[in-house]
Amino acid sequence: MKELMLVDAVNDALHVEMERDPSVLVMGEDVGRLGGVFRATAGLQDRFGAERCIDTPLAEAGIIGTAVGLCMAGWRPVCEMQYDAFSYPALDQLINHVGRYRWRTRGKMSFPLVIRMPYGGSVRAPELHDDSPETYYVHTPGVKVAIPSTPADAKGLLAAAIRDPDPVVVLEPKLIYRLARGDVPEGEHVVPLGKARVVREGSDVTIVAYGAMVGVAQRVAVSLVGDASCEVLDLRSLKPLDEDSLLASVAKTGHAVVVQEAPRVCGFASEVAAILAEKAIFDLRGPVLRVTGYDVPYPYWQLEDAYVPSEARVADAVRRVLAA
Amino acid sequence: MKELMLVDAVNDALHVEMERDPSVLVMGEDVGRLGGVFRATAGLQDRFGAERCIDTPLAEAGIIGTAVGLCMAGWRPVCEMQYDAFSYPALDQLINHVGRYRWRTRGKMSFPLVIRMPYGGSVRAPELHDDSPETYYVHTPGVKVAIPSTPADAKGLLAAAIRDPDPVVVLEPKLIYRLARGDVPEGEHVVPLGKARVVREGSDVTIVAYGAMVGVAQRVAVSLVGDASCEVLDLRSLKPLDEDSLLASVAKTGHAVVVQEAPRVCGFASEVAAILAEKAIFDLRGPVLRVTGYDVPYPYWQLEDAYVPSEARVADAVRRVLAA
Amino acid sequence: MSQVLPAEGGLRRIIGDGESRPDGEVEGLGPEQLLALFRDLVLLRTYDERSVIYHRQGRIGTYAIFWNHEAMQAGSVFALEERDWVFPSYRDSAIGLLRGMPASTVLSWWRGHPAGWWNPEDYNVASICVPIATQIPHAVGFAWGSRLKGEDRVAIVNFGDGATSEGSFHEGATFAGVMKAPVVLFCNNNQWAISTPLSAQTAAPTLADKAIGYGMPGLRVDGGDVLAVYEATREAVARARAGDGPTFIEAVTYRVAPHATADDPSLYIDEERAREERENECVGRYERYLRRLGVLTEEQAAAIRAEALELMRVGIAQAEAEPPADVSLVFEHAYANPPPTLAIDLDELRRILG
Amino acid sequence: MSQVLPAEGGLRRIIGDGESRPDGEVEGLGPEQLLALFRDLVLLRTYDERSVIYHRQGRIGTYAIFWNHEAMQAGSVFALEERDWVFPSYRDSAIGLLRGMPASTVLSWWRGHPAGWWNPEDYNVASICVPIATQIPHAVGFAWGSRLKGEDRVAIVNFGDGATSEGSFHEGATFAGVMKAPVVLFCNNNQWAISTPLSAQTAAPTLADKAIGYGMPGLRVDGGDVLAVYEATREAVARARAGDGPTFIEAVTYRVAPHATADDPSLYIDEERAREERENECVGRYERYLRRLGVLTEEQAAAIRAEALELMRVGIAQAEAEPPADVSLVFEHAYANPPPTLAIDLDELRRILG
Ligand SMILES: Cc1ncc(C[n+]2csc(CCOP(=O)(O)OP(=O)(O)O)c2C)c(N)n1
Ligand SMILES: Cc1ncc(C[n+]2csc(CCOP(=O)(O)OP(=O)(O)O)c2C)c(N)n1
Ligand SMILES: [Mg+2]
Ligand SMILES: [Mg+2]
Repeated sequence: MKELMLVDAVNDALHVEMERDPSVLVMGEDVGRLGGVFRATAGLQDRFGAERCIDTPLAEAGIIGTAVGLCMAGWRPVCEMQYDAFSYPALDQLINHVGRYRWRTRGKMSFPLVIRMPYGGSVRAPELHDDSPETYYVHTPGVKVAIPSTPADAKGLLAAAIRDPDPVVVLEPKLIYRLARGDVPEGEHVVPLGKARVVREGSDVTIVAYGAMVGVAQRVAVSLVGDASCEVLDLRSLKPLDEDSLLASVAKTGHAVVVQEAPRVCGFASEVAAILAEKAIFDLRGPVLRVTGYDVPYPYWQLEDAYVPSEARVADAVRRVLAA
Repeated sequence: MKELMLVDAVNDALHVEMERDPSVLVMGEDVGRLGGVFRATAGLQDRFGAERCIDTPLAEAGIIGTAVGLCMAGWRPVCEMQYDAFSYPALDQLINHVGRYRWRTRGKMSFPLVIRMPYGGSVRAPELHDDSPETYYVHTPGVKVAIPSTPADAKGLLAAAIRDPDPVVVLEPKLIYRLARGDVPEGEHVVPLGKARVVREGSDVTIVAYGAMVGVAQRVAVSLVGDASCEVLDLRSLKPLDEDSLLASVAKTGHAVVVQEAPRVCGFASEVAAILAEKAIFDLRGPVLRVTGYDVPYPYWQLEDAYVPSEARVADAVRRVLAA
Repeated sequence: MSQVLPAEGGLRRIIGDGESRPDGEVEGLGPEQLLALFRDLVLLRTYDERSVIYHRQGRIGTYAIFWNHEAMQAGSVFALEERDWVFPSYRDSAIGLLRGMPASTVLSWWRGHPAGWWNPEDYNVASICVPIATQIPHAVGFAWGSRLKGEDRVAIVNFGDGATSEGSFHEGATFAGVMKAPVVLFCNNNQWAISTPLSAQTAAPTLADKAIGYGMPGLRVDGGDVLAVYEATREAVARARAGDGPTFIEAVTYRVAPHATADDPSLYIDEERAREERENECVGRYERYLRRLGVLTEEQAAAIRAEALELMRVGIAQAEAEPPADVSLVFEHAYANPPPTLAIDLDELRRILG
Repeated sequence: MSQVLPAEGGLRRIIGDGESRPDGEVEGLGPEQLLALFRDLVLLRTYDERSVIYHRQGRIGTYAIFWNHEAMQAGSVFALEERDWVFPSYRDSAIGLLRGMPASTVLSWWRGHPAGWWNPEDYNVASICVPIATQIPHAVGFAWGSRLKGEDRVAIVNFGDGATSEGSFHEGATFAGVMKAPVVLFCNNNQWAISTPLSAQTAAPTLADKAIGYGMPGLRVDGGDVLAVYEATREAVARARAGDGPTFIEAVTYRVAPHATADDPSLYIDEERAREERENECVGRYERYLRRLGVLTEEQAAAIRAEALELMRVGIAQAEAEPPADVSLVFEHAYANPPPTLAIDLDELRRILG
């Protein structure tokens, strides 16, 4: 165990997995000499050479498109998208090929690529450095999605993604790249995809969250001690999703509040609510409330705190579901 | 009134709106000389000239990207994407610019462009001619989404989209381009966005659908007469969404089944279910069931009937919600 | 900075017109190979013509016709080693036949039957790519990745003139140049993208002129001249193998058939120009060349055609004999480790289908 | 098929080095204009240098430095008419100052305050574009659309060397060529995309060599020579106005400042090369030229600098005096006719914020 910041845990995972498997390579804009704009890939080019840690041209569709071909040549590419909103040029390759190619070969060829990127807001950045694009990824068949909220999970989920035979998108909450510190197992450390984590036990309401919103949920749970006993569930992986933990928690509490940074319509919070409306309808003793970003463009940063779900908004939702 | 096929109603709307407003132009791949691969734009180039009905290069991001600039020059471009799955290269322009540019100008400039495309499956076509991409569009802030299920609505919703000052994506169910026939008002005909249509009254369960799934829902409703009284609601527009009609119907029936062709996770059916779990929780007397495409690539066409929601699957869901 | 030849102006030709323009020869191609190439052409031509008939008979679905594109497909693949990979566009759906793929497989693809989905590693032929130009980065990544692994494999990717307008072409070509990928970008310039003429596609003087923007040589060849296509591709493949990077080949032809069985070219095509081209179509052109050379007899030609026809008869019979696909295939193969929901969905579907 | 000049090899230069290479002159530029151009350069330079300080003082957020890019920005805009439009990249955030935009507006943008979001029609300057190369199709569509409306408006779009690798560049340039759009594609080739050198970006001999692939002329100019930039742009603008279509301009310079305030170039940049460039930076180079020409005196230069500094003092003061943004702005302006849910969300938010 050593204490690491979340971004360093990502870097640690890349070192360990590249060491372990010579077919793993890292590619993206500025990942090599610079080590990435967030230093997530620092040291990899020195350690593994410029052929396994590649500074690519500035072309996201080219990065993911060539990564598909690299898979066919036997590589396991880990592609960095420099920021959330800059991953959109690659959506075409992701939807039409990354998620479909294995199926096209009737399972004969694997496409074990990983797309990792910093995502989410509250970092006082210029426009389009704040998106939460998980819906675009999780809605796409053939693609898995993991989102860590702690350094240990950042390492373990990324390792699982790299070892997974299917394409996995890993969204790293950039707000807590350096704010989240925690003990991280040294050497190999894998956190299986599809297992949620009960962050805090509670009996009145389940607050479902992922990424940077887990911290918000935790702080709300603490702030409401006495008024309400909140269970906080960190999904960790959106696809595969740990429905059992979700349903078990709501069966116990009878109430749910789901938190996400992304816009509301067709966000993952809607998926969680829909699952509850289908499979927990008779456990629910009140409405399922979603606390999300709004269905408007992510604002200039002087207003971003009013856009991103705040402790006040989450606490208000908890009170409302319990009052209903 | 004249009886038209759905695709001809689209063509009619384009003629009427281009006639009415000289700033409307049509652009896309093969929309000019050929009149579109489905003939939706037939006759426009002869009538309005090659400068207002433009055969573009084969470049979807270029089509939507230049359309943004055309708006800034005072045009109202109606862009055709030749097929659903071929619209993905333009998602980057759609998410980062089409949905955000008005906001960027603090409301001073409008981007009244329309993106229309044939969508949906069951047409016995090769791979990637069958997608239902509504989630990618409806999740995107600043963009509206309409989906007709009848010739009259195909004309009226497209006219509304063209006149709307905001960007609107119109998804046209290609399966019923020529199967759906119906009376269509001649001349100007506008169906406001955000008004759902009660296709059929019922008292036991509300079947929520849009596009080609409305027909499936109707046939199920008929087939269940005696066993269950089904209300069929055609959403017509996903954003803005007519929540009032949705909630009123479920308040009456107490049960809901939501049907969509798209994959389930984060599909629009999940959004509908989430709205019900939030705002109709105490009206619901059973689970909200989603009957959707599966979370796998849309299959080769010999298996597509097993993938697309069938009357059997919808009827089964209706029976299950009522039995619960 | 890689050495760049300026793109060629005129078209490379080997086959003469039997009159003023004399026949040339390709160094190193003996009679067997010349005949083998003819066999390839006839095979593709027969596949294509039969497919159009099968479509009319309702035995296959919509079909993208490649009549008069055979010289580009056969000539380019003939310049490859078995270990080299081909990344076809949907227009090149039957290119796998040149690698021993059964006709039934390709026919099954057009019949929308799972038997049409092959394992690329069985033939070194990637899946048919439907979204225009998107297979180009795949070929580039594959070639680059093979080189990184120290494997001597070249990739060729086939696409059309319209494809050169897509960002995917640009990004793929950009990576190819930077990574010095051993890849051949083979463009069939049939001058139409469905109904869109080349003049509405680009203002470039020639498509080969795009090559210099990626730091690679651009060759121009008569796409109806199978020997010229072969020779140009051989040159590009040699360059790739030598580690000198990618080459862009523009093969110029004219689309004389409908874009696909659903298309009506009378709405846009230049019938006059099409008629000319038809009279000079690539298979007949090569056959006359072989006759002039005295390498091919009536009988041989007839036998080769009969052989190809037989192969198609067997192919369609096998395709039609395929058992219906089981619904489990809706769910299989999407993931190596599927999310648990898929199995539940399959069970439910089976229950409903009874 | 448009007439295409092959891209130029050498770099166009007007300003000499005060030693061996003699000074040139730009026809039609009198003393006032030469001084006006100097004023523009100083204005941008002052904006940039003050911004770096404001950032250190925590008065603005992350900031993309454009030190030594001023000649490309000022020289190109100087060749436009007021009615012509500019489509800036984030690197050109202050280019609006050349159109009378208050410094407080641009400073507010970097402060993340709504006052930084202007109406493009007020200055004929489009919004700052953050996603690389995506503004290129906008400029092309605008130019094409203006021509369709019979309006005499040219558009210029500024982007970097890295941007030329994006599909958006390719598709925008392709449309520009086909539509003969009156647009100037102005590429600042500072040889770096953050830490990625041009050699890792493309294998093309020069970026100007990409132009022929779009059927447009490609010009190459010394990006540190404001007069050469002006003259080349004037030529391109004239071509556009005459209806002869787009031009690609590659302005070659070297990025001597960090990519942005958050960047640490010591990890990748060639300090030696950077030092050279710094000594020959574009504002000083032009000032020395004007001195040699006897058009600019010490006093004038000092006055112009003082003026610019004052403008920045006022600008930052105004920006800092902006009242905090009201939360209603989270919802306003996203739609002309917003979905009803937005108003409900705003009410709820107000209730919670109390
Ligand atoms: C990304 C994408 N957009 C549109 C289409 C629809 N489409 C199929 S073929 C075709 C024309 C292709 O023309 P070209 O590249 O010249 O190839 P050719 O058909 O002439 O062989 C188009 C637009 C597609 N398949 N993919
Ligand atoms: C689509 C996209 N991808 C990545 C980024 C992140 N990014 C910001 S600036 C930059 C480098 C741009 O280089 P260049 O085009 O040469 O312009 P310069 O910064 O040198 O002016 C990158 C990769 C972005 N803004 N947009
Ligand atoms: Mg073509
Ligand atoms: Mg640069």
